[in-house]
This record gives sequence, C-alpha cells and structure tokens, in this order.
Amino acid sequence: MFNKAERIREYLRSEMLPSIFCSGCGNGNVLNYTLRAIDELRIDIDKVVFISGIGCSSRLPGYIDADGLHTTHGRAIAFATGVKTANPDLTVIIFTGDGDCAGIGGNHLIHAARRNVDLTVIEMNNYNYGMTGGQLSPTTPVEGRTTTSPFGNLEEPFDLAALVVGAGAPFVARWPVGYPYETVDTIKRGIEKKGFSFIEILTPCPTGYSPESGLKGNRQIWDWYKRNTLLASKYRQLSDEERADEDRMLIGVLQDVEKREFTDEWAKLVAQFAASRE
Amino acid sequence: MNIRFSGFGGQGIVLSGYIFGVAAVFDGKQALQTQSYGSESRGGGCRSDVIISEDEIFELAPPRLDVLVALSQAAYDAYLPALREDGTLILEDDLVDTGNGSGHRTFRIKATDIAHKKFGRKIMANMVMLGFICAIVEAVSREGLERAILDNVPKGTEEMNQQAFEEGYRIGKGEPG
Amino acid sequence: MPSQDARVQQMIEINEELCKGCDICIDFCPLQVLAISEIINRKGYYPPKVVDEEKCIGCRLCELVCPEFAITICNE
Amino acid sequence: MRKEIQLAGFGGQGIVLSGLILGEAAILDGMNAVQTQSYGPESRGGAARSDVIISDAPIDYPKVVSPDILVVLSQPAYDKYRSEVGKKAMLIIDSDLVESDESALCVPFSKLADELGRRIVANVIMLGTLAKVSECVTRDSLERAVLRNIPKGTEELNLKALDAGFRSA
Amino acid sequence: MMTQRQSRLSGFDNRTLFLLGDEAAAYGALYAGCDFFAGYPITPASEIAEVMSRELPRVDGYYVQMEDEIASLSAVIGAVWAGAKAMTATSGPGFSLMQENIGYAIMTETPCVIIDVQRSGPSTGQATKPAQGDVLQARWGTHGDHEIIALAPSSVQECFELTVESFNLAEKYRIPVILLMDGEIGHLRESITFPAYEDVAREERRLAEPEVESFGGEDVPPMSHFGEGRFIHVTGSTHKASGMRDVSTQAVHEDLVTRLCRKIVDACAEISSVEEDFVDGAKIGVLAYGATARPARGAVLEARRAGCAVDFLRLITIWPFPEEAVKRLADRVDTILVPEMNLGQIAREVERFTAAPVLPLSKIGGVPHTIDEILDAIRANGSGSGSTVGQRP
Amino acid sequence: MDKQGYDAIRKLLGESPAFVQGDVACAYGAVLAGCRYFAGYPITPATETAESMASLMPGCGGTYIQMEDEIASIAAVIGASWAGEKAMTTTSGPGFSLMQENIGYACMTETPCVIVNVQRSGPSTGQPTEPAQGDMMQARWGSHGDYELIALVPNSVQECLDLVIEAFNLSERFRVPVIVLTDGEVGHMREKTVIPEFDELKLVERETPTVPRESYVPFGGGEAAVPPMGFFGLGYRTYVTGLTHTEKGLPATSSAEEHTKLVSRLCEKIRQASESLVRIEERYLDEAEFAVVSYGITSRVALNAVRTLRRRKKKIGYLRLIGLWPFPEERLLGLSKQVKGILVPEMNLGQVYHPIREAVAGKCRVAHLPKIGGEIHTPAEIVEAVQKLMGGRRR
Amino acid sequence: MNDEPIIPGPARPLKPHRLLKFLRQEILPTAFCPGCGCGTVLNSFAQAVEELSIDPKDMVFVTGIGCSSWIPSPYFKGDTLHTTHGRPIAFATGVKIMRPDLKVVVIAGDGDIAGIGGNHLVHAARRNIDITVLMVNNWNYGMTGGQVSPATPFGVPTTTTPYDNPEHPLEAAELVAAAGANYVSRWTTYHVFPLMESIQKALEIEGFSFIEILSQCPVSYGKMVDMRRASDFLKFYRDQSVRVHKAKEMSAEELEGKIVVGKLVERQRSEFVTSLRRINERFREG
Repeated sequence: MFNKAERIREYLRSEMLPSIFCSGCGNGNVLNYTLRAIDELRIDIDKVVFISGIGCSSRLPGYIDADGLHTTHGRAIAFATGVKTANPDLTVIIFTGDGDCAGIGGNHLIHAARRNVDLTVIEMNNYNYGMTGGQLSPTTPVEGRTTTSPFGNLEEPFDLAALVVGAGAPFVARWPVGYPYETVDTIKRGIEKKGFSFIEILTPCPTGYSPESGLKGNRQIWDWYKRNTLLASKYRQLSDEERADEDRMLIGVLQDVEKREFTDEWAKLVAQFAASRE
Repeated sequence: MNIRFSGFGGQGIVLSGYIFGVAAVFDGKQALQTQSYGSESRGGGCRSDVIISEDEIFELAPPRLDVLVALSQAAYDAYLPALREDGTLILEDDLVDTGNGSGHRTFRIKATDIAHKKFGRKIMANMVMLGFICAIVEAVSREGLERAILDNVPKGTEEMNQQAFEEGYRIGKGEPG
Repeated sequence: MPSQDARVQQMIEINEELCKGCDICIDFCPLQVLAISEIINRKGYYPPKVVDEEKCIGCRLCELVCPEFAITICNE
Repeated sequence: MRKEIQLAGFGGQGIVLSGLILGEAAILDGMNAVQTQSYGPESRGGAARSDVIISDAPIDYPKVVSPDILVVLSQPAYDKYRSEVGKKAMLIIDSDLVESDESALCVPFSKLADELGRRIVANVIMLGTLAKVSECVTRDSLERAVLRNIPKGTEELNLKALDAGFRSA
Repeated sequence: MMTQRQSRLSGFDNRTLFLLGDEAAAYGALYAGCDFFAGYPITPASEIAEVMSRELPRVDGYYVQMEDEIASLSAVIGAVWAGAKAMTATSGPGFSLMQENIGYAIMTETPCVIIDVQRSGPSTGQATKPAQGDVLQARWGTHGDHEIIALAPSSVQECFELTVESFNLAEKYRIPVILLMDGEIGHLRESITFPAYEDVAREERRLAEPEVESFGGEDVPPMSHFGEGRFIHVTGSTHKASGMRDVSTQAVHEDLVTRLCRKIVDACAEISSVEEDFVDGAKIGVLAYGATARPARGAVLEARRAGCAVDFLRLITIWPFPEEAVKRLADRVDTILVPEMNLGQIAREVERFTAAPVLPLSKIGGVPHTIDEILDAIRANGSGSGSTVGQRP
Repeated sequence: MDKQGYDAIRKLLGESPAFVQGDVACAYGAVLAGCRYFAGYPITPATETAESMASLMPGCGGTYIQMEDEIASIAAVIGASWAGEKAMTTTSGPGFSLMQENIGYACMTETPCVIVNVQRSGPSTGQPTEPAQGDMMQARWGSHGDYELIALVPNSVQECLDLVIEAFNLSERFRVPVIVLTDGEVGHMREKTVIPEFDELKLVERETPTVPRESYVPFGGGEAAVPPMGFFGLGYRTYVTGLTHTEKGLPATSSAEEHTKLVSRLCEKIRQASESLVRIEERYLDEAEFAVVSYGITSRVALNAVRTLRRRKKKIGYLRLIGLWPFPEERLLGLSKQVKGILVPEMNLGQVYHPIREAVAGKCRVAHLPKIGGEIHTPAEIVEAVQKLMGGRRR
Repeated sequence: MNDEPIIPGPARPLKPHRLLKFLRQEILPTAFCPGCGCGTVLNSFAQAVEELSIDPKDMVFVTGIGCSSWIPSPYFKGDTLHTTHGRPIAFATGVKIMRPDLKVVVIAGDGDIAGIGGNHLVHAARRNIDITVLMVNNWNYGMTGGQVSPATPFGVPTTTTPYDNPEHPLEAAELVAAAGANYVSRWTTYHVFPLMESIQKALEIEGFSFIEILSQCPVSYGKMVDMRRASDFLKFYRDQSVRVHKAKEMSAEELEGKIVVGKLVERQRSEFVTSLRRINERFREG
C-alpha cells in the first residue's frame, strides 16, 4: 500500500509547482516514484542530496525540499562523486537525462560505473534534447527525425544500460515510465545497493521527439513502451534462436552483483592510518 | 506599430509574431520581431514583440505597445502597464479576467475553445486569434498575413489553418457564423 | 498492492491548477472513475473530473502515475 | 657566501635526487638553498640537469649565473653543458663515462659503486666527493640528508658510498 | 556548370526574407563556402545547427552533432586539415568548454569560425536571455599568449555579412575567428536581403607549393592538407616551421608565439572595422557594439535631433581592439559613454587609450538597453561635466 | 584545527624547515589550512601536488581522488565543498582551460575552493615542461559572463605554502574560488620551507548558518554580503544551482531584477573588499623615480635587478603584486603619481601590463618586458630595460 | 620532443631495415624509455601497413597527449594531427568525414583514450565511424611519471595511489564492444603476430575498429610494481592471458587477474560516414 499523496507532497517545494514539464512528460512521474521510494525506505531527507546537470529532467531537484545541487551540463555525476566521497554519510541521488548523462557527460558516467562510488543515478531517457527544442541525442533511434537530423538519424543509439554494465556498474536496471510499482521498487533497491546503481527510465517527450510519435494519448504511448520492451526475466527463458531474433529493449533489473565500493575502501585506508597513529 | 503577443509557451505566441513580421515584409515594410521565454517548452511565460515601421528600426524592444494580445492571466497582468492608453487590447476570453476592465479598447475571443470544439485541435487557437486580430488591427494587410500563414504551416494543414483564420476574422468583423 | 475490499469512503481530490491535461490518470484508472472535464484551467488545460466515485476502490494508481502531484486520494 | 653547483647526466642517474640531497644538507647547515632542474619529456635516457644554489643570504635570483662547480656524469651532458659554463668552474667528472681533455677532478664513481655492489649509489659517492672538495655542506648534514632520502634497508650501503666519496676526493 | 552549392543558394539571390539572426549567420556560412559543421545543442545557438543540418547536405557539405562542445571544435579542426571550411556555434557554457581547443587552433593556425551567441552568465545563468558577457573571455579565455579575431554584428543582415567576413579573415590570417553574436541579435527576426551568390567575396585558402613549410617562413604561411603525400605534422606543442615538435628550445617557442601574435597585431588596421559617425562640437561620444549599438544609435540620433552634438562609434571588430578609432574618438570628446550588456568589459579596454572619463552604462539581466536609458545618460553627461553614469568598478 | 590535530599533521609533514618543491609546499599549505579533499588529474608541472596529496590525505582523514579529467576534478571539488570539506585541485594551462566552465559555476554558486594553476608555456600544449606566466588574464576572464574572483601569485616555495593557506582563508571568508597562480619554475624548484607552528597558523573556518531552517537565506543578505553556507547534510535543504537564482536559491531565469541583484552582489562582495584584499610587497620606493612592477618568479629577478641599480645610485623602486585579482588599481594609480615610469617584466607577451595601463590611466609611462619560451628573465635584461625606460622621453 | 637526439646513434649508417621507410628516420632513435612497448606497437603497425601494401600517403594519423601518441607523432611518416589531451578521436571524426578515402588511424594511450577522452571513444564507437583506434594500455600515466590511470588494476600502487588503487579498472575493449563498434580485439606486446594480423583486420574493416594493446611501461609503472624489465611484463602477459573462446567457459573467479585476449567483436553495422554521404547523394541526384 502506498503512502498518502499528502505525505509525498511534503517532500516538495510547493512554491516551485506547477513544474516546468510539458503535459504528458514522464519526468514528473519519475519524481513521484523516487519520492515514494525514499519515503518507504524511511531515509532522513536531511541526509539526502539530489544532484543534477542541465536539461528538463535535471530540474527535478528543484522541486524537492532537500539539499540539491544543480550543476553544469553533463557533470552531475562528477559533482556527485565529490559530495559522496567527501561525506559518505549522505545518500546521493542523481537525476539526469540521456543527453546530459550519456551525451556530454558520457565519460563521467563510464568512469563512475568503473570506480564504483555509492551513487544512485536515475536517468530519464526521452531520446532527444528536449529543453533546447528536440535535437538528436545519443539515444535517438536510427532514422529518427529530430531538428538536427532532418533527414533521419544516421547514427546508432546507445543501449545505455548495456554500456554501463560494460563499464562495470554493479547495479543496472531499466523501466519504461508505465511500470510504477516496479520502478518504485527498483529505485529502493538502487538506493540500498552499496555501489554505483544506474536506473534508466524511458520517458515520453511529447514536445520534442518521441519514438512513438503519431500515437495519441498517454495510454497508447505507455502501451507502446510496453510493447517495444521485453522483461529481462522473460528474455532469459528464450532459446538462442529466439534471442537472436529479439530486438526489443530489455527491461527490469539487468545487473546486480557485488563489488568493492570506493568509499568503503577509502574508509579502510583511513582507519589503517588512524590505527597506526595510536 | 508595436504589437505584443503574450501567453504561455505552446500557444503559438512566437509563431504568431513571426507571421505578423513576415506579413509586414511582404507588405514592403520594415519589421523586427523578438521573443522572450523561460526554460519551459510548454506552459512557461512567453511573449513575442513585433515592431512594424516604414523606417529603420533602432529599438530592440518596444517601449510602449499599440496592441497587446494576451492569452493568459499572467501575461495580461504583466504587460498591461506597457500598453498605451489609446492602445488596443485583445484577450483570450476563457483565460483572462480583467476585473473591472482596463479602460482600453478591448476585444475578446474564446480562441482555445473554438479551436478545440470546432477544429478538434487546440493548436489552431493561434490561427483563430490571428484572423481575429487581422479583422481589428490595421497593421498588416490580410493578403500578406494569409500568404505568411500558408508559407509557414506544415504541409497538409493549410486548409484547416485557413479555415481557422477565416473563423477568427469573421468573428472579428462581427459577421454571423 | 491495493486491497479489493477497501470499503472505506474514498475522496478523490484533484488540484485543477496543477494539472496539465495529460490524461494519464484517466487512461489508467482500472475502473474508469475519471474523465476529461469541460472546464479550462488557468493554464489552458482541461483537467480530469470524477465521474463515478462510487466505483473507486482506492487503488491509488492515479495518484502514483500523476506527474504533477495533482491527485490525492483521501481515506476517511 | 653564494655557491652555485650544477649536476648533469642522464635521466635515471639520480641527478635530481642528488641536487635535492645537497640542498637539504645545506638547509640542515642553516643555510638557504634553491634547487631547480631541467629535463626533456623522456623519463629515461634524456639529458638531465640539477642546479643547486647555496647561500647564507636570501636567494632572490634563483638561477645559476656562473657555476662554481660542474659535476658531469655523462658524455652527452658534458658536450651539451660544458660550453655553457665558464672556465672558472671546478669540473668533476665520472672518469669512466666522460672524456675530457681539460683539467678536472676525475673519479670513477660508477666503477666505485659497482665495487660496492650497486651501481645506483654512484650519485651518493659523487656527493661525498663534491662535499669534500667544495666544502659547501658539512659531512654531518650530508649524512643526515642522505639518510632521509633513501629506501629503508639501504642505510649502511649509502653511508659506505658516502665515505667512499669523501675518500676519493 | 553550376555547382550544387551555387544552384541551391542562388535560389535565395536578392531575396528579402524575415529571418532570425542565427539563421542569417548560418546562411552567411553557406555563402562563404562552409562545408562542415560540428556542434552541440545549446540555447540560444541551436538554430544555427538546425539550419546547417538541413542545408549542408543540399550543398554537398557535412553536418555532425558531436557528444559535447569540446568534440565539436575538435571535429571542426580535423575537418579543416582534411580540406574543409568549417564552423561551430555555441553559447557561454559551450564556449568555456571550447577554450582549450581554441588555443589549439591558434597554435596550429587552423582557419575556422566559432560563433558564440552570448547569453546571460556566469554559469548557466539565464539560458534564454541575451548578454555581452563573453567579450573579454573571447580575448583571454584560453591559456598562454595569443591573439584572436572577434567580430560583433548589430543586425540580422550583419549576422550574414560578418559570418562571411569571419570565414574570409580566418582564411586570410589562418586563425580561428569568433563571431560574438548575442542572444538578442541571434533571436530577433528582421528582414534580410541576400546578395547574389556570385557577388559574395570569398577568400580562398592559400595552399603551399611542394617543399614549402606550413608553419613558418612568412607571417601567415600557406597551408597544406592531409592526403597529399606531404606527411605534414600538425601539433599544439611548440613546433618549428616544418611542424616538428621542439618543446625545449626557447628561441623556437619565442619565434613561433611571437609570430602568431604579430600576424594579427600588425594587421590590426587592416582587420579593424568600425562605424564612425562624428559631428562637430561633440563633447560626448557613445561607443557601442552588437545589439546594444542599436538603441545607442537610436539615442544618438534622438539627441542630435534635440540639439545635442554626440559622436557615435560602433565597434564591428572587437579583437584586435580598434585602438586607432577609439583614440580618434577620445581625442574629440571629453566623455565616452559605453553602454554594454555586461558589467563594463569593453569600457576597461577603452580606458587604456584615453585619459578622458570612460563611463560604463552597464545593464545585465537579459533586457537590452532602451533608447531612453541611453538618451538619459547622454543628457546627464552631455555637458562634459563628467558626472557619473555608472561608477567605474 | 586543534593542537592535537595540528601535531598529527606535523608528524605527516616531517621536519621543518623542509627542502621541498613548490608543488609539494602547496600540498603542505593545503593540509595545514584544513583541506581534506583533493581531486585532480595528472599534468606536468602540477602533478607533484597531486602525488603529495595522495600520500597525505588518508593520514589526516581526508580524501584523495583522481578523476577522469580536469572538468570532473573541479566538479568533484565543488561537490566536496558542498559536502562540507575544504577542497582543492591543481592543474596547468590545458587543464585550467577545461575547468573554466566550472570555475564560473563555483563563482555563481559561491562555492569556496582553491585551484592551483602551475603555469607552463602555452598556448595549447606548447612547452609542457617549461614555466610561463601566460594564464594571468585567463584567470580573470576565462569563464563566460560577469564574475569576480581572487587570485594570488607566490614567488617562492615558502610562499606557495603560505599563500595556499591564505587562499583557503579568503575562499572561506568570501565564498569564492581562489586561484593560486604559480608557475613551472616555482612549482618545481626546491627551497627552504618553514612549516608554521600551531600558534602561527591563522585559519578562517567556514561560517554556517545559526538560524532555523525556515529563516535561513542561503544566497542573500544585501548588496555585498557573504551569506553563511548551509552545506549539505546540515538539514538546511539548500538548493544550489548555476542558474540565476533568488535569495532562497530557487531558479529565477526570467527575472532581470533577480539576475542583476545576484550577479551584482557576487561581484560587489569582492570589489568592495578589494582594498582589504591588496597583497603587495614594496621595496626601495622612497624617492623612486621609476619602478619595476612584477610578480611571481619574475619578481625575484626584478628584486635582484633593482638592488643592482640601487647600488649604482639609480632611484629605482620595486613593487610586487602578491594579490593579482582583484587588481590593486588604487595602489598602482598612487604609484603612477609618484614615478615617471613603470617597467613590467613578465613571462608572457604582456598581460598584467594591460590592467596596469588601465589603472595608471596615462599618468606615467608603462613599458613592458615580455619574455617567453620557458626561460626566466636575467637580472641584466631587467637592468637594461629599466635604463632604457629612464633614458626614454615621456610620450 | 627534441628533434636532435641527445643520445647519439651509432656512428655507422643505420641498417636498411625494410620498415624504416615508414619512419621519420632523421629523428631516430625514439624517445621511448628502454624496453617500452610503444616501439613494439610501432613495429607491428608498420608490419601491418607493409603487409596490406597501404601507401602511407593514404593514411592520416591523429594522436593525443602521452607517450604512445608519439608512435606516429612524430615517428611514423604520415600526415599527422597531434591534438589536445583526450580528443584525438573527436578530431579524427572531422578528418574522416571530409576525407573518407583516407585511412584515419588514432594511436594513443589508456589515459588519453579511455581516461580524459572516454566519452569520445564510446560515442565514436556508437556512431560507428570508420576510424581505427589503437589504444596502447600501459596501465598508468607514463609521461607524467606513473599516476593511476583508468586502466590500472585494482589494488596496485602508483604515485597517486601510494596505498594501492581503490578503484576498478576499465575494461576498455568490453566497453567499446558494448558501445557498438564493428571490430574490437585485445592483444599484448607479447602476442606480436596475432597483434599484427589484428591491426591488418582493423585497418581493413569498415566501421569503428578498436584494438586494446597491453604494453609494458617498465620505468613508470614497473618501478611501482617491481617489474623493471620489459621481459617481466612479457612473461606476465604470456602467463596471464586467456583466449576469448576459452574465457567464455571460465567462471568469474577463474578469470580474476587474467587478461582476455583475442577478437571480442566483429560485425557489420552500417558505417556513419557512408550513411552521411548517402544523404548528399540524394541531393546531388536532385
């Protein structure tokens, strides 16, 4: 049973509402899901820092009545690394978009995944640069028409979850916006995971570019995402031939392994010095 | 002639100003159009100014407005002081409440509702509005404006835009439907 | 998951001024409690209205899927 | 009193470390010292030079103007730097590695180091010789400075090397 | 036989259109012969990229959107050495990211054009609002000693013309040229009349004869392109005329960097372009550039109509700084008023060339000056009494 | 820092006086100033500071992290500062260019932090191992938009240590990034360096809010105010953004008034304090008719040259800029009224020469003596230039 | 780099080595430290060019900052763009788009390509632009004296991780495979023959090709792990490497500390510049 919406609203800066998001945008949902996850985990909100870069989804920390660091374009994860490694007692959650996180910020993404600092990245993939008016992003599908790919996108998009797994992250998951219960649950797991967790949420951008463009109404759009994705648990049951034919994006928890974490390792080192002094 | 279109992002404010400017250029006049908007693609405050003149234009923003088109309460409240006393006020009837009135020559139209109900597309509201303004304000020629609209709407929607413009124009002229 | 026998009186509160007319709540309500209203809010959107509150079982899906924090279910 | 000393050789011969130790010894003597170095982008094999200025007054201009002593541990360094240095400078060379037809204090530092079992202490031997002939630092301070800058477990070897240097002077 | 570019662009010949400054600049680039654009979305410069992505394939050019602004300028420089005329466009935050590679382009003498559509900073500031806050950054933003060329357009027509000019200067002096637009000019629409494609003067790249070195010999050496079997070596490290690295010989560095600066400083008179409008008896002069020059010009005309003699100087070239024109103005008037959409950046430069009081009329926050504001300042100081408009910071 | 903490650090640093490189002295200064966070990326000639910090940080309970690039390094430093630590990064020209965007961010968000730029010969990759003073103007103007910051220029290894402490103090006092502009010469040179004793160490600690959360105004307090910093985890729920923001910290990107108020305050808090920020060393200025104005490593050569000229009974004065930004305009204007001419020797093609000419506003001659290519001036060059200046007719 | 070597070569003329024609001979010997693997990579690369009979005129080299960037800049005699740190792949993108007829080769180190330049690496792989990247991985920043790099193994001391590296290394080849490249392999300087064949393959294949070459740094890295001789490294590479097909059958524990060598990916995704040019063709035809 979910908590009352009033309780969730107490996490918000009421003076900032309504949000800047367009009608039908999924970013508000992600905010809603994240706050519910935090509420259910009973984390002290005073010890949570929300960090973001530049873009629509990066505006989320502004709506939460908590410590927030709205940084420069692409650099949210690097700033967050500073916050977390300087004060590991804080829970650090990053809100970012596909352009911010995987475009200009791609290097910080892969290095944070490799380094394994205990951060939770919630990346909202809307397949384009929405805030600047719908340009090509590194996740825009092949042939997608955006304002800077007027003849169709020629580039292959990133499968971001696969990329982050490749870079070594211990916890990686993906959900389309239409899986509220599962997403809340996954965000809880991501926050609780000691290590770098990456959660990609596929969100529609009705104003900029959407792969499902042409569909009317959010019911249809959300259904489109369900039709075009496949649960990882189901994929695992497929035969090799079936897998070869499968080109839908996998969703669910895609990676969950244990790995030594940076701030833990550092604390051990500091403790060694402290012990040797005594 | 200084005209300001104002309202929310997504109401076609910038496009309206642009079309007016293009129409002025078609009419052989000088025109300068600027816009101002927040970070939001939709729903944030938005305005578009058009200065139309026979001579070279030095101003970047009109100091006083001859015409204020307000499509939201916030826009009306913010920009009313810039409207000349003898200026013309054009309002979206459903979204702006003027209280006891401002004392200006005022025209109202339910452009959003007409667009939604008559054309099934809220987005047509700005074409209805352009027709309405065209009927009231003599800034640019109707021919120039229609040409500018046809040049700047997506292929295949010309007819609907034309009809929406016509509808607004008819209402502006007080003609029966 | 929501319990089926939640017989307590539900009250669906819609903050119309926060709504942006995305209609997700209407589309996803399993029991069609909500529908598009005729009123335009100050932002020019048509917010949802409650058409059949009797049917509401308080599953809170509308509350959860609303991106604008515009819907609250109050149990009394 | 201002003494200017230049040490030159290959990268990898401990040239920079020698300058460091020399400067540190001077500090321990209560003097002022500045040590600078120049080297190419190669980590190994390029020419390296380390300059040390020792003075009882504050050192404003930190560069060597006219060295009192030039120590050269490689032929390329000799060819490169000898011409830059005035003739008044005392010249100390590793006699096995540098050919020179001018008057110089010639000590086979690397051979002496080999005799001690580790080629790497050649620079410490050189320091001993340098300190003895130039009297720019005291033996006591030099010993302390050497001990502060060498790996644990090599103290005895390095002190032996330093002694060999003093004796070779 | 018409080239593809000719046939596409001559469709615009002598037409009057109602365009954004951004769009006009993009067309200027196409007229100048630009055949490569790499960029990254940023307000208020994205429209330039959007036009380029639509138009470049039609004129047999190439558009690529890179992963960030650092990569964008990298790709531009790479394309130039492969034979392209190339450009990128950005705004403050992206311009800050490009600084390292701007220095690289200067050091390697790579002709290219960088448009900075200035917005209100520092940092993310007001992303959709205009400003002129990057003027000194354009001069000093990259590390090490260097000179740069920067131009500032004041109208949509000029966005077109100065983009062409930027390409020409870039080729002539083998240097990156920065077009300092601002969000006001970039995002305003007004009418622009396209010249006939044939009438546009285009500076073509001077290529080196075989055996001629590409990084020395004359102040602006001829270039070589990749793929011609010359085995050229292009490096941002200090290099000799052959292009080969030498990072430890003082004279090599001094010769190189001094030449890189000299080729611009010595050509200052030739590069400098200003609009001077002096009247007899003026006690006060207004010096402005970019969008601000519009209301400034309006105010000057207004003041003169009211009987107050005012001189007007508009900087079209910002860097190298048009010293001579500023000195000419300084010699004539008692007071120089400098309206700027920043906290007094060019006012500082003006101070170096005059003992007369320099009064910055600063305005930030994304709203351009009005004619009345500048007129008031002229009135307050027109007597030459030296009362202050804005305090010198 | 208490005595016990100080003693523990002294144990890490070893004996005093030390004989260390300028880069290492920067690390010593940072540790003594209370810096407990370092993020960096290797670059010649600044790497030694990073290496020292890597050795020192765990021993004093701090954190060292090597990031994937300089952009990330300064980002992590800003993040750490908001997590409550005094933080620093070091770099050289190319890295400094990459950091420019986030330096502007630190100014906009009023984040205290210290950036050491060990200048090398540019532009671009230039001569990586050779010293220069080519980033003086970049330090002031390198990021976009209007901002002010503080920059200090040490001329000895001792001063590297002292000024890094000073940099942390000013950074905390004014909530602004402070840049320490050393160069490859000072950075790589070893000198006698005295480590200050506990009672000599004057540290400025970060002011945090004392009011309840509801009444805390994180970015306000009047025209030149430096608000206390409610950093993360204190429960103030501060929202920090590089966007134009209100006193409460919330975005206000369309308001000209909020932007003007904010950016003016950010500049005014430094400009109004600029007199108190003046750090100048003056010598031989009595009855001086000409003066050499210099800074950094060049000033040591200049002092040598001035001494030589004074021995020859020439009335030459010496003025050294220790604090470079904000620029000590009043003091230079004062000097220009006293002397007939000023010589500015610099290891660049004439950078600080520009603000000196602005400040002097034509009151006396200003000549510059540029030198690039990685070699510092010789005393003879400066002596010769001064003599030329003295012989030259006034324009 | 000083063009006149401080260490003079032998007084007699250089032997007419068959690969010398590919090098800028006037500046030999190289500035690499004794035993450095960069020379081996240069050798293998020149061999591959010889085998394929590519005219160096048809190649452009783009490099970054670091020791291995010196392999073509200045030693391999071809058009060379020596760029800023971390950016060679981005520069190369511009070159390739304008001159698709030229083979564009990027050679740089782990710090350059996967550290500061990691973003350009993954994006170029995703875009699948026809560039050949040789990443010479020596597990540290060698030129600046041995700092930790993103490829440094966990738990190893470097000058900036004096108490052992607390970070995990990037598996660059696996990452590039995940990012979408057409050809990815990993070899070491011990595996010179397969390496040379792999370079040939990488040069031939259309699309983004990437070879991670583990290469010894006996001076900067070796001093910290007490592997001071090149042969220490080569033996290590020989003993610790496992072929890709064998690795597939091994557990994570068994693979701990092993070096997986061989071809990771070879596929035929569409190439970027070809697609880009196709659009222009459309307009050319009208």
